Amino acid sequence: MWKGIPLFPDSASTYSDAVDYFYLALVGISIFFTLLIAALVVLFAIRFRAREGSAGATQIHGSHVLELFWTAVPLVIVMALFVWSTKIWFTITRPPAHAEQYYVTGKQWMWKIQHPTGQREINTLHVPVNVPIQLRMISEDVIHSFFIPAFRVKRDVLPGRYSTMWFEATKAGTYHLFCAEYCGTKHSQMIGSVIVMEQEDYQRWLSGAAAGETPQVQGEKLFAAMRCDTCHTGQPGARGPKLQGLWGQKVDLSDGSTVVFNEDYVRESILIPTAKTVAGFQQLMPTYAGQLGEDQILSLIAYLKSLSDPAQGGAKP
Amino acid sequence: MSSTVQTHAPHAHSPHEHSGVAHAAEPKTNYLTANYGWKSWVFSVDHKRIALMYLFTIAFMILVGGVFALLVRLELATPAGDLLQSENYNKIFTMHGVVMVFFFLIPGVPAVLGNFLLPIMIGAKDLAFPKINLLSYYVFLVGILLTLTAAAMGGVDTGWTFYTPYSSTYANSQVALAAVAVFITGFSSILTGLNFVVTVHKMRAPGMTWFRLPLFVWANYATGLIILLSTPVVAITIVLVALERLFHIGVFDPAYGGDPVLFQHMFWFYSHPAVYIMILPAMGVISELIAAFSKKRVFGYPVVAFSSLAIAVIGFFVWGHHMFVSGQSTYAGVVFSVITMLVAVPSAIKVFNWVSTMYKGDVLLSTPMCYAIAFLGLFTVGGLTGIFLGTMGLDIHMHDTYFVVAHFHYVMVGGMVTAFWGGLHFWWPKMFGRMYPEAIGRVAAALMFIGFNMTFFPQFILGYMGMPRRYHFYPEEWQVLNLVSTLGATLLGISYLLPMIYLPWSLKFGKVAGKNPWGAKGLEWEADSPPTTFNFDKTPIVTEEAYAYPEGARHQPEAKVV
Amino acid sequence: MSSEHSHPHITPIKIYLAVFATLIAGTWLTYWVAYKDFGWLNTPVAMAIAIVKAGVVVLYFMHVKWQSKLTMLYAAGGFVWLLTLFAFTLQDYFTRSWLPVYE
Amino acid sequence: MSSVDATGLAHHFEDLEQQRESATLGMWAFLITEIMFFGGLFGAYVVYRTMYPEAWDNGSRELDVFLGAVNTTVLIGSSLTMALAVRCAAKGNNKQVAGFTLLTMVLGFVFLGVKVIEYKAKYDHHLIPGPGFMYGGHAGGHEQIFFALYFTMTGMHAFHMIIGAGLMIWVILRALKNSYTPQNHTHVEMIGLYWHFVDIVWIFLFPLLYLLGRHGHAIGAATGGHH
Repeated sequence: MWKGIPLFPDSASTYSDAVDYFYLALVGISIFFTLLIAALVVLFAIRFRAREGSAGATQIHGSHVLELFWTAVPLVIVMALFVWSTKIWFTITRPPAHAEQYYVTGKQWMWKIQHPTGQREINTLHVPVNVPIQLRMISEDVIHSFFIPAFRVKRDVLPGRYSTMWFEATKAGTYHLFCAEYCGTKHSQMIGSVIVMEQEDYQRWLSGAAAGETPQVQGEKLFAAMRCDTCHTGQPGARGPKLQGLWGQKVDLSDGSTVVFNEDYVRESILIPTAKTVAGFQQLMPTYAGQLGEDQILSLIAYLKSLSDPAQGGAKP
Repeated sequence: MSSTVQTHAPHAHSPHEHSGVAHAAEPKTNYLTANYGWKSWVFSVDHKRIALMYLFTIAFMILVGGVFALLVRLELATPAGDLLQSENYNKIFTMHGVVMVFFFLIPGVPAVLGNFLLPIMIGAKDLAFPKINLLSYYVFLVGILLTLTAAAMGGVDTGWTFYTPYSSTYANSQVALAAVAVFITGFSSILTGLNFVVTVHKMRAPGMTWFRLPLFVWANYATGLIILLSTPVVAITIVLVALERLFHIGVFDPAYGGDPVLFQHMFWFYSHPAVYIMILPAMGVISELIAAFSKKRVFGYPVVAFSSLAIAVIGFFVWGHHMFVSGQSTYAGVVFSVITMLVAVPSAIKVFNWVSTMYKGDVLLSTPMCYAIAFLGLFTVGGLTGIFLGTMGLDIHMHDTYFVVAHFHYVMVGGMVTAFWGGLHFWWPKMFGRMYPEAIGRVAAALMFIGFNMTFFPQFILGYMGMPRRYHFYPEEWQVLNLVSTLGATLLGISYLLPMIYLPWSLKFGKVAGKNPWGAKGLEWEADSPPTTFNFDKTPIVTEEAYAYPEGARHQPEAKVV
Repeated sequence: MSSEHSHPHITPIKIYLAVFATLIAGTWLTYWVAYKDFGWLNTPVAMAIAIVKAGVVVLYFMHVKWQSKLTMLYAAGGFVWLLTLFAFTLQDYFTRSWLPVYE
Repeated sequence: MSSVDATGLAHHFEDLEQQRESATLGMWAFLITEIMFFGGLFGAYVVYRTMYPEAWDNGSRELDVFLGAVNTTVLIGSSLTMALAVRCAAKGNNKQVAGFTLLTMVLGFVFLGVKVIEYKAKYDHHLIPGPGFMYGGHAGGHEQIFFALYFTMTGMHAFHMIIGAGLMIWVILRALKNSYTPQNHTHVEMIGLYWHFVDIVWIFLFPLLYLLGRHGHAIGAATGGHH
């Protein structure tokens, strides 16, 4: 009868088995304690049931030893579980170096995805197997959540702030992609598929899909089109700070504090330039709020990043 | 307690006074017959009458919330959205959550059973502030009317959590009105909590020391503290959402730098402790039931009492476990996770102590005890699955799936609602002076247990497979489990309707109950059934600890009949 | 249950005037120091003055100095609990750049 | 029901002392909820101030610090008159209760009047959050959050004052009927506690909103960043 009725999800990422082992261990512990409680309750309810000729209740006020015992045992168990699961958390949330960078924009009610090689997709994500992939995600409106059950991973996609997640698929196949944070009317239709392909299939798919420009190239063009380069010339004495070699560095601000030059700082500076001014510069930059969409800002970020990546011809930090 | 031990249930028409001297049968007025007319009810400041007004209001809201639940389950019987449109489905699950959380789970045990029993259990004539008690009822009523108005004017579709910026900027429904309704209902809750806390501090009868208090009183006291400290925070949060919607005076809109995660912090600062507002009084009920039907003092009484306070205090510092994947810092996640693990311990302690109370008792499986035993099973599962969700590594996968839905229904419905029914049956003869029909009571309890597990157990499996909550459509391969759940929900609905029929029936046709039909310990069983307006003829003087059952205490033969 | 005070406390008028003078002095002191540059200390100084002012109001105007221990506990409890709300919320905001999920 | 005897003892209390202590404890329990209510706003304030310190400094320099200080003085004065009203009630001096309470009310309305002047100035400077908000010639900066909090915090505070003033009318009426005795004047005490609490909120609001961010600027400079 149960044939064909799934009871357990696919396990298809490098860390999904670790999550499953932990889950099954917890299931085991839960079954043990539930059966223990149930058995004792049933036993006592029968053995000590009120009936003719029973001896009546024996008044026992308590037992310090027992109280200590059933305080200590759960405490030890939950602390062990805490340590175990927190280790899994760090595995899942710390991307390996040089993971491939994909960009995801969520909006009511679709996922827009851009590959590092420039291909764009909606509600479908093609990825190669055995390659670590990092998603940088932002929402254009409300909070969404990017959830791939088969990989045991999800992360909220926030408006106004970048979030990120990573995975490495281990098995080719097609898997569910859900929005897990309630986002309005068609929340349950903000779904799609993650298609994991063998390397060669993925390359074939890439060449078949309309490649378009890579995010860096798009960003570079935008940089020129929005006239960013008139101030950020990269030359000494320019009106705007030099952006080459800046990625991931600490930047001194005019009020004496510092900020890390990262995605969130770049996005804030484009949209609300008055928020933080780099030390030694005047606040002259106009806001680009309303002129640039989240996709375009992501492209600019990709471009600015490449300016600090020697491998892509950028300056060394 | 102040009286000699009663070794047999007194006959209904010859109530034994404290001295044990029988008086001649004379019709004595009680709080129900003290005066008549609708004015004597709607302006009543008697805690017992207010409790009954709460009971009928809440019963109505259970039906409203139940209809919404039924619609949700019916829709989910098939993977396609064939019964409702998505926007209506979203409004229905929102209304189900809002109605059940704010108008049943939170006020259910405290405002009905607590209001009725707390003053009697400590030997007081009333709560410390009877007029405020009445005010809290009317504030509650206004909250209900506004919520129903919001529903009638098009409904709300934000989910009961009102997450920004969806609620503050994007939702196209009656969010502001619903927010005002929730805000007002919060005040009702605050007034009740305040009343309980002051009453327990200041109104205890002579001799009623803290360690002679019934555990139900301890639990309600702890609940009162949580209400005082947490509810105002959600009130101001809701005000901020409403201001943002109505006047654009907002602090959560990301368009100018607002942080939606801050809303989540402020919301869960209340709403996680609110879970304990719902479950702690229920745990208090269970302590009373198990003691009474095992004829024993609750095993480890001080430990159980303090575990209520421990849950209340620790429960404040775990709210971030709702936000592991929401963009909160990893450091904060680790802190919240470890404290979440800690709060599991006092809950476990309580369960072990309850089970031990049955050991060598005189266990009578009457209807309330059946509910209590069902509670032990369901709450154990609910509590254990809470550990799954409190661990960070696993919660990444489980967050916002049906696993969460199943977990909190096991705790809330399997826990709080089960205890509510158990307590209502247990104290029904005290409240109305009539016994409910025992046989059908047990059938309803058993049906509830089966229906409940059938409804919610499949949802654990669905959740681990990744079915997100609040989904109108879902992949076809999950239909069978959803169908089982819907069938179970039907059984569960029937099991809840049964007492709603036979309990009112018993008001007229039930066997007349004496002062103490269960032969139970506790001041409430020394008051008349139903009690007089001021509960006791003279203020009782307490000389014993709670649950002072004698060695060899046994249930009376007539209690065992049926 | 009964506390040590069976009669309402009547505070000497001198105390009230002294409290009033303290509060006025505190107000203009905090106004004055706000324009001095103490670096990061400006906020702590302003808060310290405000806490002293609030404390004086609670103790004397609100009579907590003469109330039962229970009332003192409740009065203090509210403020302490508020600090826990701040602490546990801010631990998120202050640590978002720690253990970054970025590389 | 809820019968009250000649000394003011309600039916469900044993004696006046129990009644008084219950009222005091209940009022403090209520004030705890008020602390947490405003606390949520203060929490939001702290979070955003750490996120956007510059916007916060800019915002605070838009407020009229002189009016703020004057208002603080007025409110402290009203706290004194309220304390004196309670003191007179404890002595059973009903006339003075009415007088001091009236004075408290008047000072309260002075405060609210000054607040209206301040709000009007913000309106003229386009500092009301919403579509028309402009700071330094720009729309949509983080200063908007500062002003949203400014209006919510001071608005909630003013709302509490209005409620307090309403309650005072009732106290005055009862005092004129000679209702208060040394044994039974709980109403005045409770409203006193409430009013002092409102005062405490302002004691924190004043430096947090008006003062922080002024260091390094000339004393009394009313506007900093506004162009």
